[in-house]
Amino acid sequence: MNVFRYLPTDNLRLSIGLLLILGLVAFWVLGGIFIDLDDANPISGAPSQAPSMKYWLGTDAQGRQMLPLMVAGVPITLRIGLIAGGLGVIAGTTLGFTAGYFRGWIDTVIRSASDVVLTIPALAVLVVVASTLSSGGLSANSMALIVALLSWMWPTRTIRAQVLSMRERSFVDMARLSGMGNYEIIVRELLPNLFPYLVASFVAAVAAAILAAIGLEALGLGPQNDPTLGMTIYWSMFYGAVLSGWWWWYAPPIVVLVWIFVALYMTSSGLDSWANPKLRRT
Amino acid sequence: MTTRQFGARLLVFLIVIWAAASLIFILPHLAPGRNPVRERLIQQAAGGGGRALGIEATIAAFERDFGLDKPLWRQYLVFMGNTAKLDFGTSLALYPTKVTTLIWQALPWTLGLVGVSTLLAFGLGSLAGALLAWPGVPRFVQFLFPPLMVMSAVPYFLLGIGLLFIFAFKWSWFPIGGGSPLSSYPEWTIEYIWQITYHAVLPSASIVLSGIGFWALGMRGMMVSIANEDYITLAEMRGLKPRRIFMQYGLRNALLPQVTALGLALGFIVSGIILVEFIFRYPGIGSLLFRAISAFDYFLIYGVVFILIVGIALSTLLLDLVYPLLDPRIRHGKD
Amino acid sequence: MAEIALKVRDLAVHFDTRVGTVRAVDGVDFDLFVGEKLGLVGESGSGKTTLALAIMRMIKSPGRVDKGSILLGDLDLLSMTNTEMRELRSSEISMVPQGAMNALNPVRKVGAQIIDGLMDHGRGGDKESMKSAVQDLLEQVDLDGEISDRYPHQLSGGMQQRVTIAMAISLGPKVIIADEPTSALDVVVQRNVMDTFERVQAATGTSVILVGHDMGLMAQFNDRIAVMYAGRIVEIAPVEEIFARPQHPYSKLLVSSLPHTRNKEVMKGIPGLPPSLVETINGCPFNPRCPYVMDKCLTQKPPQKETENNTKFACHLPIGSLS
Amino acid sequence: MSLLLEAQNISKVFSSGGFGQQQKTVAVDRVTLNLSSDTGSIIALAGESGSGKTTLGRILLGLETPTEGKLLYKGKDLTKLGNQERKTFRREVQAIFQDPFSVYNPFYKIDHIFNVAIGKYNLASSKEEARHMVEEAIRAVGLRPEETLGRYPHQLSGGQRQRIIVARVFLLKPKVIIADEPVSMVDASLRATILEALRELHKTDNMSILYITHDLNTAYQVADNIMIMYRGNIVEAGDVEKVINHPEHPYTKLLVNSIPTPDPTKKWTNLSTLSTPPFRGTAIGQGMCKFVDRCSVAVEQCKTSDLPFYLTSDTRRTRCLLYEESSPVPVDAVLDY
Repeated sequence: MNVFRYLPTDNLRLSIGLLLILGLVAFWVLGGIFIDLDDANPISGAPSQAPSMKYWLGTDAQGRQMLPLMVAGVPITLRIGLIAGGLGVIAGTTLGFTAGYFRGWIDTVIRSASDVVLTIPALAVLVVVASTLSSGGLSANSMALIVALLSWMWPTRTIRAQVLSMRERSFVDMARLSGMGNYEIIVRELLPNLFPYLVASFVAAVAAAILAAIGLEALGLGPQNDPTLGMTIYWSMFYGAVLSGWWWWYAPPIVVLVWIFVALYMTSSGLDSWANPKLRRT
Repeated sequence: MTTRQFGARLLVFLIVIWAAASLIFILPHLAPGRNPVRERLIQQAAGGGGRALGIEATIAAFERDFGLDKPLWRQYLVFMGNTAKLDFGTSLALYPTKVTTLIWQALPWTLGLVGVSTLLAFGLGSLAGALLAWPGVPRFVQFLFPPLMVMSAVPYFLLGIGLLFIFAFKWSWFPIGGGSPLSSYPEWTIEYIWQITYHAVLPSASIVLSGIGFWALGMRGMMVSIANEDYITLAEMRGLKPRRIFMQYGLRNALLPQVTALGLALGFIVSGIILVEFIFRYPGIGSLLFRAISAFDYFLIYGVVFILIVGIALSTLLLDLVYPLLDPRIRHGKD
Repeated sequence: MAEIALKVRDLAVHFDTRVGTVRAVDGVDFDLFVGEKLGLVGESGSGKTTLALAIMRMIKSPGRVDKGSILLGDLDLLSMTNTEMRELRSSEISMVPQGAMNALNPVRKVGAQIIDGLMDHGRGGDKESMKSAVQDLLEQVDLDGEISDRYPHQLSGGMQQRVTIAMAISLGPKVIIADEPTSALDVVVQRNVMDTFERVQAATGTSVILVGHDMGLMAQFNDRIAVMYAGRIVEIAPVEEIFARPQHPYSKLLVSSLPHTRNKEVMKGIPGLPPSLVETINGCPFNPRCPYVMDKCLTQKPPQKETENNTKFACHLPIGSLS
Repeated sequence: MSLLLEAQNISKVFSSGGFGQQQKTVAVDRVTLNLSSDTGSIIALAGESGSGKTTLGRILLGLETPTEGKLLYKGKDLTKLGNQERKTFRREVQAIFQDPFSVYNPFYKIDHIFNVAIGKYNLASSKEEARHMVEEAIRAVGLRPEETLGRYPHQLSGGQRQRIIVARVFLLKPKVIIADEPVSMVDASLRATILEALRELHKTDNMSILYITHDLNTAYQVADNIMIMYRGNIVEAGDVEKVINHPEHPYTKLLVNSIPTPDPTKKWTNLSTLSTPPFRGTAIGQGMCKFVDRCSVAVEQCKTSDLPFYLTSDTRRTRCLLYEESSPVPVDAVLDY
């Protein structure tokens, strides 16, 4: 495939991003092998212990050991992000292509809808949805679906802009003159060029979805029994970990989350700049 | 900006408000076979240890008072009427205080925090971004770029917790939360105002630090592309002073897309601020929303969310009205 | 011998790229006399725009001026400090840009942009004198004084280009370099703008270098024409000589390949590909495409020759062998 | 004479601007012309930028739908063609575009433009035959297959790329080619070679060519007939030598006089000698001569009459009141080429 002959070495940001993601996956896989995930359940260790040889990352007020909790929490948070981000990008790609390629009133509708919804504070709306649909907590999957509701706007905007600029290029007319129909033009002519942008939008959407998810969890609307990173932070705040000085309760989830966000940000902006020179160097 | 354009823009603003109100009205009825208000009343009654016997009657009375027994569309009209008067009913948890009074108490705190920190982040970030991109600027400025990039990826409230731990808990330079000393009584004295700012430092710092990164990156990208524009090359060729080219030719043009980006980012910023207020227990609308959620106080939740959406829609409207003043190409059409 | 306004000696500008050093300008010598209109002609990749930018000291990395000297009167532009050079731009030597449509700052009034130029060269003054200076300048380029309160997007392409001409003459420079000023304009508007440019040049007596590829325009505007190929001036001659008796094969092919409306005939292009500026060329760079190529052309650098009606050209062919 | 492509009273109006202000620009205004297959001629469509020549070209190609009027292909309305008929239309009416950089999809090698066409129109029964056809087409435009095929667009020069587009047309052997400014972005030296290649296609394969350009010099050299377009209307049409050497319409005169002739002995007439147009600054709309605000010989009547064509000689038509005494031809009279 022609697109893969570009080695990411000349793009520093992309390399750093990919390395960080690799680190995350390694943490998830190795953790799964070497750490007993049962220790993530309550009273599997003495409560509120500072990090020590026995409890590498210490334990929380209910006796959950932090390291296993992290190893159990990372996959769930990532899964929510991937599902919500994925759905968001799929919706964004279809809407972006329809608006950008077919223009006319459908473009005006999609464009103004995405701009208007974009300015609405997503968290506020998600709060209403989450709090109404379940007075208890949501399951991880339903959380992903709710977050997906408001993660299509940004991909729609960026992909529409790319399709609009690409569509004006004469090779689209040339394809039409060679007998291609609209859908074939989208798939064979436009899609391969926009592939790096689609991946970049996907990575950005995953980051945005995770941010929205931990936002809801931090407000207590997350899955009550799944040990996601956001919920760990919520419980630590709920039990006043800051005041009591149990920093090891909220420090690990924050560090892992920052790791995730920086990794995804570097990858998506690296992909963007890698996609640009290729297009410009026509 | 002709009156027709203004009218069209105002129409969009009203549509957004109407959509937000309808969304808030429809959502509770979406959940099949569940009436959140009824559940809340049962929960509250049972919580008090009282008998749940007579509860059905009280619920029926409650529903009659609030017209919840009428057909849906009539309820909708009543709801819309109240929302227009900004009357969201009474808070369930802090009965009988009105939702609106709670909101008016919390709103000034949030406006202060949002206003100051967003403008600060936008201003400093845009300037830093511009300096990063301009060829004439000394090299050391470039070292600013990597940290800014990393910070822009970190959400406000995670940064907030970090700051809280280091500056409040460990070194206790700043109070560990709250908007003003518990004992204080709000009055216009230097002492009280100083207290408010002293409490607001950490919350706004967490917003500004992450915000600066976001705005700097946006501005840097803009300035890099503007540096190659024909009008900048001609300005250099005409021997204009570097300072003038940077300010009146470069920065002045890069500001336009930056203001548009501000409009689009408002929703994102407010979402962040809700969480920051929760972490710092800052007495703004965010904490109010958090308390409303944990107490399942639906009317308060709907009121706060509606005010947030209206606030954002209002500020985007203002930004759209300000934008033509910045860009003559929109102010004066092609005549 | 008329007094010389600009003397360029052995100027070379190189670009370091991944594929090697591109010799965009490869040893150029010419003189520009006071009040003269010199045409600089060449196809894309001939280095004519790079030469113009080098004279204005506007070469940016990865480009660098490798060697040579540029004398404006007795000032050697290459040895000027950046601030000295900045002050010279517009006051002693100025440039009319190519792309008229966004050469002006879109968010600033036309009059204000002209005043910026005056102020930054110490020609500022009170509001009234500034305003009248702008009005007078605009009238000189056949524009209504009221334009100064308008924004660039409210002006047509032709009007915007006239504003850049007004800017170029605003401080009375000795030399104006115009880099294809009308290539983005329609032929009718181009005619009007060039007519104004010609009258302004005659009125101010400024020497002008007109860079371009439209031989018709070159014939109508210039006193002398320099033909550039692969970063070198292959021929420089009075405009009648270039069209009547071109000495260098490239000039001859360039003139003969011009479509014209005198009679219909089979049009002849110049065979072969444009020169690669990376490989070192010993001998004449035009040899792969030259119909008169000899062995000497492949190995030896062509010598400079001069005819009696002062055509200078660099070719191994004897003088007059093409006519 | 079987009419291949007929444009009947074609108009195209673009509206721009959001809710607030609707600006309507008439790009093409009631144009009627036919391109027939047997005589096969090269027609130039000349005009300044904004005259609507490119829009008219795109309408004839079926890439843009007209706001009014119909486009007939072999006598049948384009919109009512069956699938098979539409495919033959698509194949028989081809184009050469202006920008050699944007006409190739950067993702594929340049062979892509040949392979897609061969595949879609199944011009070859086997891979070898297809390869042979492509190589033959590349040689026909003076390029060597081994130097061009198998490469990415950014590895070839602008001139090479434009010639490969002509090679594609050679391969498809269409009936009509609409060349929209095919040489305006190519160096002068290569311009002649590409235009000669176009003329070769016309001679050997009898293709009708519509040569859209703003450069009257190349139009004079390449075309047999010419149509001058101004603000959506065709203002003059006829044999190219007569129209350019003895222009009749005031706009054509202005256009021809503005061309800088590459002959230093024939200097431009000094502009100040020309009189300023009497109706300068008049707002231009429908139902009037659109050149009235720039025409130095305009009269009051020009502002009110919706001018017909006047047949000034057997092949010449001009749309100007000066030629009122010639026999009028209705505005949408057919221009037969």
